[in-house]
Amino acid sequence: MRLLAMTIFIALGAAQAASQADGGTTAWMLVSTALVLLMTPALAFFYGGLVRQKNVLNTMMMSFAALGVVTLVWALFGYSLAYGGGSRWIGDLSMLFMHGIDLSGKMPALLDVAFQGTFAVITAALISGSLVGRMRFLPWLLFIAIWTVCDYAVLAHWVWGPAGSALLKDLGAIDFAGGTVVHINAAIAGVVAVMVLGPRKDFGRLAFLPHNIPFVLLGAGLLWFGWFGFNGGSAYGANASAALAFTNTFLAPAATMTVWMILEALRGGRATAVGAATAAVVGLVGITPAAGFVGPLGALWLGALVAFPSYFFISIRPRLKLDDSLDVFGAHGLGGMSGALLTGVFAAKAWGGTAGALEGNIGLLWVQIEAVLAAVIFSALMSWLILRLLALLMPLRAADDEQAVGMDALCHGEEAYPVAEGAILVLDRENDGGAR
Amino acid sequence: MRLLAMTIFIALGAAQAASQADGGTTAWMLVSTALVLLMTPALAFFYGGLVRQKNVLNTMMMSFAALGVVTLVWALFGYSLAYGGGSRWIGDLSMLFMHGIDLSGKMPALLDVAFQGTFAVITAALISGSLVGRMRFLPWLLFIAIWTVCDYAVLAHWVWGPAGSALLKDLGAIDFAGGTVVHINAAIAGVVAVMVLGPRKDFGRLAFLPHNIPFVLLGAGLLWFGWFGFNGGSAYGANASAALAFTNTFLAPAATMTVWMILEALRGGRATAVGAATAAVVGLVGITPAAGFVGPLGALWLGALVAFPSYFFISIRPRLKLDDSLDVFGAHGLGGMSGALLTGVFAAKAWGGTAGALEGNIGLLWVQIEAVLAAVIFSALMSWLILRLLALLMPLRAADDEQAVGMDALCHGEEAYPVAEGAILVLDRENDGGAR
Amino acid sequence: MRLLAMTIFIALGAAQAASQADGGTTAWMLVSTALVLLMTPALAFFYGGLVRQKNVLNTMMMSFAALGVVTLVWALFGYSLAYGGGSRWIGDLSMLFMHGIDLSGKMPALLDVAFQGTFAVITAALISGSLVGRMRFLPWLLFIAIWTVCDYAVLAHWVWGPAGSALLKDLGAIDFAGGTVVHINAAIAGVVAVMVLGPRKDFGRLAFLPHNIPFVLLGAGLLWFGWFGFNGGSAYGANASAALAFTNTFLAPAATMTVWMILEALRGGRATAVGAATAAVVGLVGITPAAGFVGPLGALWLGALVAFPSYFFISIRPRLKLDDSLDVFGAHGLGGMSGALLTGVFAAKAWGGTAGALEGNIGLLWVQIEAVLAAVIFSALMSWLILRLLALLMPLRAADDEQAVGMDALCHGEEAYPVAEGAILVLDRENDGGAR
Amino acid sequence: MKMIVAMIRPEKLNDVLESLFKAEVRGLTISRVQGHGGGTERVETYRGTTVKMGLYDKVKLEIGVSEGFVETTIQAILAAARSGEVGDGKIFVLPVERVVRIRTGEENEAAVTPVKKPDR
Amino acid sequence: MKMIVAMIRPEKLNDVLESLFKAEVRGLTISRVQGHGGGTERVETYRGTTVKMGLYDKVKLEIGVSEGFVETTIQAILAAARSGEVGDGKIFVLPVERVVRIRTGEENEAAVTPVKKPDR
Amino acid sequence: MKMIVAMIRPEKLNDVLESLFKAEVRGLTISRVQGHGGGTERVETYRGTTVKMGLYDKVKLEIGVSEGFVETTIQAILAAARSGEVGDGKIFVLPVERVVRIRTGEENEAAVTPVKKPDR
Ligand SMILES: Nc1ncnc2c1ncn2[C@@H]1O[C@H](COP(=O)(O)OP(=O)(O)O)[C@@H](O)[C@H]1O
Ligand SMILES: Nc1ncnc2c1ncn2[C@@H]1O[C@H](COP(=O)(O)OP(=O)(O)O)[C@@H](O)[C@H]1O
Ligand SMILES: Nc1ncnc2c1ncn2[C@@H]1O[C@H](COP(=O)(O)OP(=O)(O)O)[C@@H](O)[C@H]1O
Repeated sequence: MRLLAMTIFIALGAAQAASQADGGTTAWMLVSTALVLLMTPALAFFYGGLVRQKNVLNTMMMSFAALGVVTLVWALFGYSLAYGGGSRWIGDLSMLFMHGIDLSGKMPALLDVAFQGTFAVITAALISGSLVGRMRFLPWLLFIAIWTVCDYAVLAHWVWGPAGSALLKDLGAIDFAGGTVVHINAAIAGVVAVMVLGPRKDFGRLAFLPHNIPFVLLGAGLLWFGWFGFNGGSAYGANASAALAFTNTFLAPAATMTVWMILEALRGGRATAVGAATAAVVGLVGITPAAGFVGPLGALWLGALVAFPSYFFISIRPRLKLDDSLDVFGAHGLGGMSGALLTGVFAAKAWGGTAGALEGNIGLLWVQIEAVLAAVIFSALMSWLILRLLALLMPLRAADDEQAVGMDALCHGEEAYPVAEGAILVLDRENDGGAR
Repeated sequence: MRLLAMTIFIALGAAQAASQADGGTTAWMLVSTALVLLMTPALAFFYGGLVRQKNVLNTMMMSFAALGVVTLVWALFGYSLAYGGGSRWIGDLSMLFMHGIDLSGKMPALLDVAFQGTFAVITAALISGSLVGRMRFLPWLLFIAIWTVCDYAVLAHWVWGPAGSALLKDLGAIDFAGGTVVHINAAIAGVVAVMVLGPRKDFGRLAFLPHNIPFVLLGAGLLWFGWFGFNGGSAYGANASAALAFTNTFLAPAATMTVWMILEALRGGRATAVGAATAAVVGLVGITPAAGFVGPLGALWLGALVAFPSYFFISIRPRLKLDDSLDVFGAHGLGGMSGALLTGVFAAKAWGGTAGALEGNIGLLWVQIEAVLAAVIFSALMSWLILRLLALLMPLRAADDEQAVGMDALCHGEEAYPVAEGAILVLDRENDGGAR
Repeated sequence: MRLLAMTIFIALGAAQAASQADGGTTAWMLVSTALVLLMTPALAFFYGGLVRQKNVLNTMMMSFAALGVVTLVWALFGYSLAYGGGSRWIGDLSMLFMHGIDLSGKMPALLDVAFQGTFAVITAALISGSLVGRMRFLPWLLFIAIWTVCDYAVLAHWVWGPAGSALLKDLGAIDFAGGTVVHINAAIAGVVAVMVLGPRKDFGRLAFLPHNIPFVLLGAGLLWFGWFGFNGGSAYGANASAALAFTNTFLAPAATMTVWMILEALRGGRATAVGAATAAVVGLVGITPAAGFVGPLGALWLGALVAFPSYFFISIRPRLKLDDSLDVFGAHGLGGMSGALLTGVFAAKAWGGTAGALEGNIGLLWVQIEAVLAAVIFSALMSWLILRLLALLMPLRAADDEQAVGMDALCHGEEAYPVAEGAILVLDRENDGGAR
Repeated sequence: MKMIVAMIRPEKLNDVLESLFKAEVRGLTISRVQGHGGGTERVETYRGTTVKMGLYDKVKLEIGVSEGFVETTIQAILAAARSGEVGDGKIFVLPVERVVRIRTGEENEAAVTPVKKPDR
Repeated sequence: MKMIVAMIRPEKLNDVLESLFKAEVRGLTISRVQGHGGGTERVETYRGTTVKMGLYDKVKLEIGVSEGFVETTIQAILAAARSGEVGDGKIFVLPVERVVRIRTGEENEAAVTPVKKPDR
Repeated sequence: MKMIVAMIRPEKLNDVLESLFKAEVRGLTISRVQGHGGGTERVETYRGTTVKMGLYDKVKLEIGVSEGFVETTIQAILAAARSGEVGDGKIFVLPVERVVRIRTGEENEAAVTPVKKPDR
């Protein structure tokens, strides 16, 4: 009822400001928002192809459901906490329930709720890659809802909050499109969650192979496509900065993919499709913080260099105790960190960035390291806290025999590729009463 | 020959008007058109994943072929009938064969043929969901060709025709992006067609399960992406109205999906992937008529509320006699109707709409009800008429033993996932002479 | 090191020119570039669905890896050779390593490197359709890298180079979006490569069937979507020309698809899904050179007519000796040629083109024929040369028993749809030492 | 002990399963197979490639039963799987020398008597 | 009556089918299986996960024949399925006690004689 | 000669394979099947359509062995495939009259003795 009242109130109060919107800016930001939204289904396929057949729907739903749950908490609570003035540590509640956000401005203000909302959604979805095959669905939904408000919104405020009240921005750290907020943040949350939940049953004993590699390539292709909105849209206009960010988003992953294929060929003898898809994502992650701050050759170098840490880590990861199932840390964590640091190296004044280490400003590199550390520490603590609290309320992890049956049947009562033969139609709806 | 003559004539007559185009508007409308076009292949996957393996190609082709056939009749006949002045009941023939349509205007006029054409295509494709697994392909193609001209163009004229000669628009009914014309219209046509054709063989006796749920999620993801063009583009500009419609298209389905998952969890115990995908579509359908007329909180409420009728209807539908195979009525019909009515409730003057019931204008709600009823009655009668006439010319329905073999082999002479082993290459082309 | 030095140099030298960017133009060109990029993963699915299961990853990787390798050589070398002033025959080295390209201009100059880069990538990827199932991966990568520089960049210069120093443009030949440079060029390279490599093992003896036709439809749908950027973006602005090119890209394939389905129905009795997908691509290829030069009815006629040569050639191709495996010649070669010639017929002054044959200017038709011939001859010779040279260095073709195992296992050490059961996890990384 | 192997139409599987359950035959294994009988072929065309598909999808049942159940089982299958059209399939009865239930190590008759605990 | 079970290479299936048709052997059922013989393994790598694939795709034929056809059938398979490389597969001949044609209820010899009406 | 047919849990396949290899049993064929035993069913819902899934994924092993290997093989399977829960599966031993190695035409005992060259 209070919400309903609010609807009416806000509806009446909103100022019509159609005339101020700038066509080019608005057109590009509309497109960018749509592109970033598409990244979440894309990720569902990237991740879904990498898991075993019995877990594919659950894996996809961990992303897909974020479009529902995270969007809601973001629009109602997160946006205000991230972008409201508040303090250096956190925004305020002035825009709770989107209060006071209208359509004024060169880019209509309300659109920013959507644009930034798609970032919040994909960030939550990214975490799932660490946890597939064992985390129950209800605690997952609760986790990402709480995490979006308590972790993501806070870190977003530190990096992108209003100048003067944004912890890391005010420090001088630069992050064009969210390497810290999105990728490092999600990866650390993933690793922490793996520690809390433990590895999948049979991890290290059986081989867990992808069930559909074309889906992985589909996901990677759509992610790349969507990432043009992620990085290009972060220029907040159809301008030179967007063009630079866009072109770098085209060049850097190309370099990463080429280097990755060479590494694979030199070591294993064969360039793999899963490897190429992974490399594209790593390159995209790497260029994210740098996109509008480095020149195109800088982007190529950055892309080539970020391949190394991720490649070697992912190669040895299955031999570690850590069951970060789909290598969120290797791809997004290390990719995000190397990207953030290399942004400090390659950032070029003439291309719109602060001067970086290569232009003699070693200081920027230090600031970038500080920002990365701050994000890592905050994300680790906050994610751990949320999960431990949730664990008090309900079991987070599916039991071993439930994992054996598969998360699709367990959590969703479905199979990905059902075969109707042998299935008996039940017309009187019964309660299935099964475990979930 | 006459057409050829016309080509030359029109070509010569066209005025070059490049200079008038507004960059932002044109850019966004180009993008929107592309996005709406993508919805048809997206729908092919949404529907194709939901059917059994032996019918997947036929299901996809029912959408895909609409891109050919409906586009043609729309450009040649439909556009003029819908957007020509004419009377309140139907447009005129002044733009037959795109006669006189040039590139003048802030948005080049010709582009509107394409933009509106993608709507006509997806509407026809939507109907197929009711009919998969039993309707022959040739009558399907004829049906959608005739229906686009005789039903869709007429209803489009009523709702979007030139002010002063558009039946429902002049009544005061509002429909931002086509809830009535597209969704209610297609759903009613689907239901009527089911009545004419009858249920599939074995309906109510065997379980018909989806064969590929990841395809359903892919389709839903791409539909959502494309819907930003559907709703956002209906603002006909990169302006505040587009930003509002876009943001609402992001928010409403999120609410629907969340509510749907809760309903499923409360009743069956598990939130399903097919359910989440369906919910997203229902939310998108629901917000369609309201997108540019309600505020963001209104959109959330609307999204949450449209979940209910569709959810409960779809839950019981398999127990009805009506074999609306992929729930076009449940998703698009009920979603469209609740959306249209809730538009009458939540429409807010300050956000660009007429005042709705919540702002004290109960009248709008009545007008919306009238518009829905008009659409339902017209669509039912016209769809029934076309199908009965077609049935005089040819059998509409595949025989039971043909259905058992599957529509892919029957109508297209193909299987979706062929296994070449055991297939014997025939180099001398023979006539297969099989039934079709 | 030299490159690194250059990075810094160029970074410092770049002029900031943000203020000149035109919003509408830039927004549309950003979108167009993203759309064309998406065409390469789309092609991977179009092609990947058409091959047998044991070759799907290799087929997809032939496209996907082009996003890495071709992007690099294009940005570093190709762009300068294509768009630098130079002579009529080839550009110069003034923009090597993107030297001197900044963000100035209504459309920021650097963005053109990306926009044109996506064309170079898809062109290389197109060739792979002729070669799937037998070409080794390393020579493929080397081939497309060299070919992009020595063939593609040269032909691009002839057609799109700076006026006054572009061989075919100066001749008066018109090619709106690259029928000659992209489609004819790729198809001829494919045919030549088939001659050099020979047919697949068992060609003409066993039936090679597609393994996943929904993937073919997905690829076709995404290709169509992306093609709006390909053709619409070639107007280099969000203007009337873009709207015309866009609308024609919507209309022509619709006509092609309808004609194709009728041809199939008349001959074989059934309209196939693979046929409809192929038809859409043929129509898109056909309209490519004409998109911004013909009126909408001209586009419909052109679309309808290009169906014929491609349809009949593809129908008989399996009976020829030529194992152009996925009909690159039939679809892109013949489609491109008929499109180029029909551009000479339907081009209309009033719609922005030169007057064509229908407007009395038979001369244009001759020029178009000359341009096609020039492209065919150059592409054939250059492609042949590169392949013969590569063949001196390494075997291009997989041995018969390697083909029997499949290219996925051979070249990538992966299967597309792995089944983990029966797979033994190896924790101590061993060198596999297998052939590749 | 006998092993009854039956190839049937996929669309009849549910009926056959029901019929078997009614006949108290519980343990069985099914697999998706393709069969060729005496009939005509289906023609498919993929671009210019025309192929004859001589194989039809069938389902194979394997049912290990003790002697006394052989006739019951065959009758149950016959009753439910027959459509009367060519392609209905065949039933083969093979001798079995020994049966072992993996869970318990029980042999022969004991091994094919079902228990009432949940299967997973 | 005998059941001839043969595991062969998938790429030889068409040749074997042709060879069997020439030998007038009509009824048969095939299934996709995976086999392990005496040989080496293929190594695959998915990200850091390296696996040995010890199993190769094979096709299994099941052919119920009357006594007189056993030798013909075996020879037809041998002639068409042999490549000479390890992995060609095996043929097993199992006794069958009874055969029933579901469509007609005919038993044994009568049940394996093909008819000429279309199979579906 | 005997044909040992075993239905086991898919997740036990690797263990069983290992166990068989240790027991020097080399040649075998596996296929993915679905089985029904004596237990309860899983319920799934697709939109309003609720279905009972009575069938569980299993793997079928077919192993042709000479008489002397029968016991070893059975024991190897039992040791590795048992979980103790309902659904562990069954082993059937069928008589085989003749075995032919396709590659060489060798028969019976000789046909099931593995060679050391690479399988493909
Ligand atoms: N001799 C046989 N051996 C193995 N399987 C057979 C045999 N004959 C028939 N089948 C199986 O039974 C199915 C139907 O057989 P078919 O001969 O077409 O029908 P009908 O028994 O009605 O004449 C075939 O598709 C095949 O799977
Ligand atoms: N003893 C056996 N039992 C069941 N199947 C077998 C047996 N031996 C071989 N096979 C099947 O035959 C295939 C080829 O056998 P293999 O021993 O590799 O070849 P070869 O007979 O040429 O030595 C195997 O992949 C397997 O499917
Ligand atoms: N009589 C039988 N004939 C064929 N297969 C059987 C038979 N009984 C069991 N199976 C197979 O074994 C599997 C497990 O059997 P089940 O009876 O559930 O377990 P348990 O032997 O532990 O009681 C089944 O899923 C089925 O594949």
